[in-house]
Amino acid sequence: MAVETKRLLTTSKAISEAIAQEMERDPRVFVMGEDVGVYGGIFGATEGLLAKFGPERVMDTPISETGFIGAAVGAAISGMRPIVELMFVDFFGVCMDQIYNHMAKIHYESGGHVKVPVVVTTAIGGGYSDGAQHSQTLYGMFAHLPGMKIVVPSSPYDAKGLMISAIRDDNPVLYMFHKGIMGLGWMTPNPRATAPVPEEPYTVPIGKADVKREGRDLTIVTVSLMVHRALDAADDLAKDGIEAEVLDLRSLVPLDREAIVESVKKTHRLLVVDEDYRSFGTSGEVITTVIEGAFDHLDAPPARVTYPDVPIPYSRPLEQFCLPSREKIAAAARQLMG
Amino acid sequence: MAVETKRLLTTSKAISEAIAQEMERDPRVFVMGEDVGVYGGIFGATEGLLAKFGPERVMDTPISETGFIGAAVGAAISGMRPIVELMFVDFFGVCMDQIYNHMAKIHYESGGHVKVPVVVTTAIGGGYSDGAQHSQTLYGMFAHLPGMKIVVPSSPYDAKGLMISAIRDDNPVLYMFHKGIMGLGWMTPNPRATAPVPEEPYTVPIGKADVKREGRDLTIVTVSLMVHRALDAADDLAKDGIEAEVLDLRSLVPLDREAIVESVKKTHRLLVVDEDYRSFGTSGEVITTVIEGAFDHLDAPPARVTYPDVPIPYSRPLEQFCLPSREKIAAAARQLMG
Amino acid sequence: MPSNETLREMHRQMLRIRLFEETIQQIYFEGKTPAFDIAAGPVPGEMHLAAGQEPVAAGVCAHLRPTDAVTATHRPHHVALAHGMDMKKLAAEIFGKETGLGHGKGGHMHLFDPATNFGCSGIIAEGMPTAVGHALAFKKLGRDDIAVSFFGEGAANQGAFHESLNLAALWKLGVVFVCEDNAWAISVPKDKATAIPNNSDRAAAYGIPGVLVADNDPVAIHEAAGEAVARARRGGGPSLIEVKTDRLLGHFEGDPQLYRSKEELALLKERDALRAFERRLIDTGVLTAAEAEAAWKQARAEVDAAIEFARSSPSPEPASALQHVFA
Amino acid sequence: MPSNETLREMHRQMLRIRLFEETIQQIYFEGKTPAFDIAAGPVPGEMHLAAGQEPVAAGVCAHLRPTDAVTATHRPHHVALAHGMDMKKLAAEIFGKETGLGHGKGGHMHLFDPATNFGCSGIIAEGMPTAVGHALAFKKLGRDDIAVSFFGEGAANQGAFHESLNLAALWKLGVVFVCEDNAWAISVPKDKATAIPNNSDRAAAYGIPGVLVADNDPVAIHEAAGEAVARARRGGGPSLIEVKTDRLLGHFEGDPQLYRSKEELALLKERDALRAFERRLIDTGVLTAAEAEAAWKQARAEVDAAIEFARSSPSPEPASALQHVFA
Ligand SMILES: Cc1ncc(C[n+]2csc(CCOP(=O)(O)OP(=O)(O)O)c2C)c(N)n1
Ligand SMILES: Cc1ncc(C[n+]2csc(CCOP(=O)(O)OP(=O)(O)O)c2C)c(N)n1
Ligand SMILES: [Mg+2]
Ligand SMILES: [Mg+2]
Repeated sequence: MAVETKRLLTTSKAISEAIAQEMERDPRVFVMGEDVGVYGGIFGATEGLLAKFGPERVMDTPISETGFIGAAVGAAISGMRPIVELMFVDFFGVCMDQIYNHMAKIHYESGGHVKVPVVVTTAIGGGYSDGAQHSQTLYGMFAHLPGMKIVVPSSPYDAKGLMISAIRDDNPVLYMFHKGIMGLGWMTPNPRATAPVPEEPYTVPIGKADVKREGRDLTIVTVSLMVHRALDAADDLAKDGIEAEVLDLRSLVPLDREAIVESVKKTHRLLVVDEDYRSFGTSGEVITTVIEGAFDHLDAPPARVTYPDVPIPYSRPLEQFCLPSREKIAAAARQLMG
Repeated sequence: MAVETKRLLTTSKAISEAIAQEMERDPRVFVMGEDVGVYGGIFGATEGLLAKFGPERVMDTPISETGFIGAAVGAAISGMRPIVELMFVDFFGVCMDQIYNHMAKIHYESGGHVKVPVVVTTAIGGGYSDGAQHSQTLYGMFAHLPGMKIVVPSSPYDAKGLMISAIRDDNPVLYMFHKGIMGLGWMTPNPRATAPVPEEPYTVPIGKADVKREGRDLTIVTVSLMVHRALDAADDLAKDGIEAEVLDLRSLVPLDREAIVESVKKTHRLLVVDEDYRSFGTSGEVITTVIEGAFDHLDAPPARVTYPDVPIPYSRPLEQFCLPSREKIAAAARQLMG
Repeated sequence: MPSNETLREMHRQMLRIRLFEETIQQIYFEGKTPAFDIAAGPVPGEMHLAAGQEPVAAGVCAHLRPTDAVTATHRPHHVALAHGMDMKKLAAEIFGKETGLGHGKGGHMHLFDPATNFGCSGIIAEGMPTAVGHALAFKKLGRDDIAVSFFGEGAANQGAFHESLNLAALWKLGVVFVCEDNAWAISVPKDKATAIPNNSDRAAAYGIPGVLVADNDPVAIHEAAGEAVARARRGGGPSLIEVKTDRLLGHFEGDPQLYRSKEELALLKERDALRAFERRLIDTGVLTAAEAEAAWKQARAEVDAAIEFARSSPSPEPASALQHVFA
Repeated sequence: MPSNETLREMHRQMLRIRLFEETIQQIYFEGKTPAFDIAAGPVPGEMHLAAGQEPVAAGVCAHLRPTDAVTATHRPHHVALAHGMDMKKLAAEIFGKETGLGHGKGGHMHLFDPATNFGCSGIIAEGMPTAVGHALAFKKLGRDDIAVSFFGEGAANQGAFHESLNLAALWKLGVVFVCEDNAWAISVPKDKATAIPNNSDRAAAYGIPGVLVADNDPVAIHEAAGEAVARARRGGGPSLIEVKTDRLLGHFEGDPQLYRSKEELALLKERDALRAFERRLIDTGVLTAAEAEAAWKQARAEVDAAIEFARSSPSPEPASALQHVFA
């Protein structure tokens, strides 16, 4: 048997490879967005695609998000399978009507007769001082609005498999990649952003959470870059004999409530880690899921470490004060253990 | 002592009276929006204002929500106190960037140096077959996004007092009135939409919940039209000897967590009733608030009756199937009582 | 000048639209009298009728095939019918029935019909980008189908108008943008909303043809649309057509229209384009009085059958509200 | 033709902007070498510099008072400084310090200065409606102050552009819209984004004057702006000015600019408007070489003092992140 060389890819390369493979497989797939062509996407998600597929299938757009995301909706209805990039999720407000009143609702309004297979890719997350309009995650807000699947990968492997699933899905999918997981040369280095990724196409199911670390003492539920922080914290906790299970939701819609409940039934304790704003969002929903499904199994009230309810400040000490960190997660876990 | 005649007003008249009184008091206050002039606002919130104050202070606008809500932001920065109407909250997607990246964040980004005293009024809610793009409540989504106060009155009295507070507040306030509480002649009659309202100006504090019915057995936390449904259900429950406390949050931001926790500490049971989409929203946040503040006081896991995670269907039987109702609330309360 | 056959076909379309909507209007008030309750009756919710605007639908859609895409607005029936939507499925959707286009999930502002590639939106101007997308797909798929986007003059001040026209022009897409200028956006008159008198002049901002049809005349509309459709089909890019048309009724049913003068309303009634067109066809010998009468009868029968279908169809199962969120 | 004094003042503004930004550029890379890490160093985050676009800021702002409102974009320094923003507070904000305009909460894309009624936005075109609102307030308050909205040519395809121009024209507000056409929106060239060559032609869609300044020349800009500002001040309504200007650097610092040819970059450097303007002032005797040198020295001193102030200022207390959400 030959020794298998594991091919390492950054998340951004895993994503662009997934798109390239699907574009090869299916001529209906095309890419649109600002700077997705020569530039390869500001966060590299479309790198190399223009060279491979040409400007008809990799289209740079004007700064007209309502126009081109709406165009993706129309093109999807007429038989194409567009992938369309909203450069930063923070810009949603200029085009939310297309995303949410059109892309997400037409299938339902049509009684199931019209399909809208659009993938919207968008960059989320802060931590590098980009200020209040370029640093948010906002996945909790989108997850509140029915009609779109919401995918939030944390690793190169999941990123590729979820992208292929998203493209093949007949529903609108919002694919949210954190800048900090992309493995970009110009962001703070993140060893977890480069990892083995199979070359052949494969899928990771949308709506299935993944245990990224098994543990018996408490369950840490989180997504995206916070999975990395939680894993770091789990390492620290392990030194004190606390074994944290880290559950990576990977998708928020559909939400894998069963996986959350099962894990907490095992560990009896829940900590939610959420880079999104604290209130009226993901952390509350995960906690409520456990209250609804495992109330009698809880040894302590569930807790959350989240971004607070404030806009994102620019200055580094301010932003770092707000962000969940390895230390804050470990401290909250210790407190939860009593 | 003279017998006091209690003056009855509909909620819509209470709102327009509040605006008129503030416009008289403060020349910086003005109103902008689609059909706020001759028409008096599609839901009557600005009725009579044009006749009283003229077209310079009650301005009909083009259909350009980004333009005129953004103009309200600019006008507020330069010293005015605009009230601006987004006709239906469902239209937020065409102007959310102004609401959320600008109106809600500028004060913070400026380090507190710039004030943005804008009141955005908007109609919420369904139940009359207006379909997926004209029937939503969405308050949970807005409450997730820091920087705006969110007001959701349920009664004529609160509506007037909260409107005056909103106008005098130096912060952006999103004032969300449910069509079903306005007392409009063309909506399904609602006896609770007409009630005594003092003529003189008064304020109701933003951020203070209100016990609309006292009870000892369980706490029903809700807002807006669902307060009416909860009160109806509480009447039914009382016949079975179950005394429900109905807590009307009135504002979602700031959220009166203390009032929620205090009530549940007394009743030991929580039911949240929410016309907004079920997941990632208000119901989860209220439940989490109780988990964080009164976990050891709970005699049963908190429960929620909400709109499900589906777009709003047009057909009456479909929509009614989705909406929380008196019956569903009473049934959930009974189940919660064990 | 359109052929006599086309003229008769436009006449037929206009009157079946008119009859359909007049009937819906009557039914709309069933269960809503004496006290008007928008939630009551067989047809609840808002109801936007297009009486007076039939010439636009008939004149433009005469050039279209079922595989051409059409996007419309909150006021969609005239366009939907002229583009060939099944009247029964339309009526059933308006009644919220299981047999409706969307099994009752959409309603009158959210009609989606794969058979005619028709869609509409209750959000002003936001149907326009979808039309751009249809045309983009056609180009990519090598089809010579086109997309037509109908919208009101009120919509022309919304950002989506600007973005859509720029994109379509930039990418030379086969889109015909049709502005139905009925002078009102609910209670706001055009001159209180639009900085210039004619939206067709805005075409220059995108380097595309802009055509003003100053009369609510099906023939003039047909002609302008013919050129625009042909240009779009042969890959010549988008056009903008503006028609000065009439909204004979309130913005929605129940609208007291306090903002409109009696004179205006009387004048509108008098110049009803459908009646005028019929008179003209008879006067010019395109249509005999008997043929006209027969056309009305035929339309009456079609409308009655559609309404009967809608009324007698079952309501959807309440729990089916939870279906069709995802495919 | 501007007075000699004005010419010298424009020169002075241009060079203090240039020096300020060159200095920020150097500092930006502190802590980011050898491995570029956007989060590292005294100035983290994105950094958009305006080298080449100083003529626009200097030419337009020469006509303004501190009580006039100015809204700018993600590339705001040149406009902020030309409109009179305190350089120390600006620098301190860019350093994220407590003494910055927003106590470090805003950063380089979110500068708000009540002293000069200045604001900017990182969201393309979304600063434009704010400018309309400032002008609306001035009209209501009976002030003859005006609002100036700066934006890139990329922004002119965004819906907010259209809505803002229509509103300002409709309400005859005192707004001057200034389009800085630097030919690029990040990596997307203008002709791949805009259906027509000149945005100034879009003024016709709103019935307002549209002026094209075809050269990146402070004098021509000053002249065009003078008329527009005067019209706005006297209640004559808005104007649209388009300037063909140059982006000498990358979109942001760290941009490899692979989308631009070497020839283009070389050409740009050669025709640097600041050097050209200085030469012209010296050649025409408006400025002596010695005066020019003194101006540079003075600017250098100002910039050094501002940077020193920023560097030596304290960072905000971490927990102050929770303040200023609400007034
Ligand atoms: C974005 C948005 N804003 C406001 C509305 C409310 N509204 C519905 S119809 C209408 C007037 C539309 O006028 P116009 O475009 O001229 O079409 P018409 O009704 O005359 O056919 C308005 C303001 C809406 N549906 N969407
Ligand atoms: C709504 C929105 N879309 C996209 C972006 C990302 N973005 C930032 S700057 C820029 C290019 C802007 O080009 P232009 O308006 O010409 O200004 P310039 O950078 O040339 O000064 C883009 C696309 C954004 N900030 N906001
Ligand atoms: Mg109209
Ligand atoms: Mg540019």
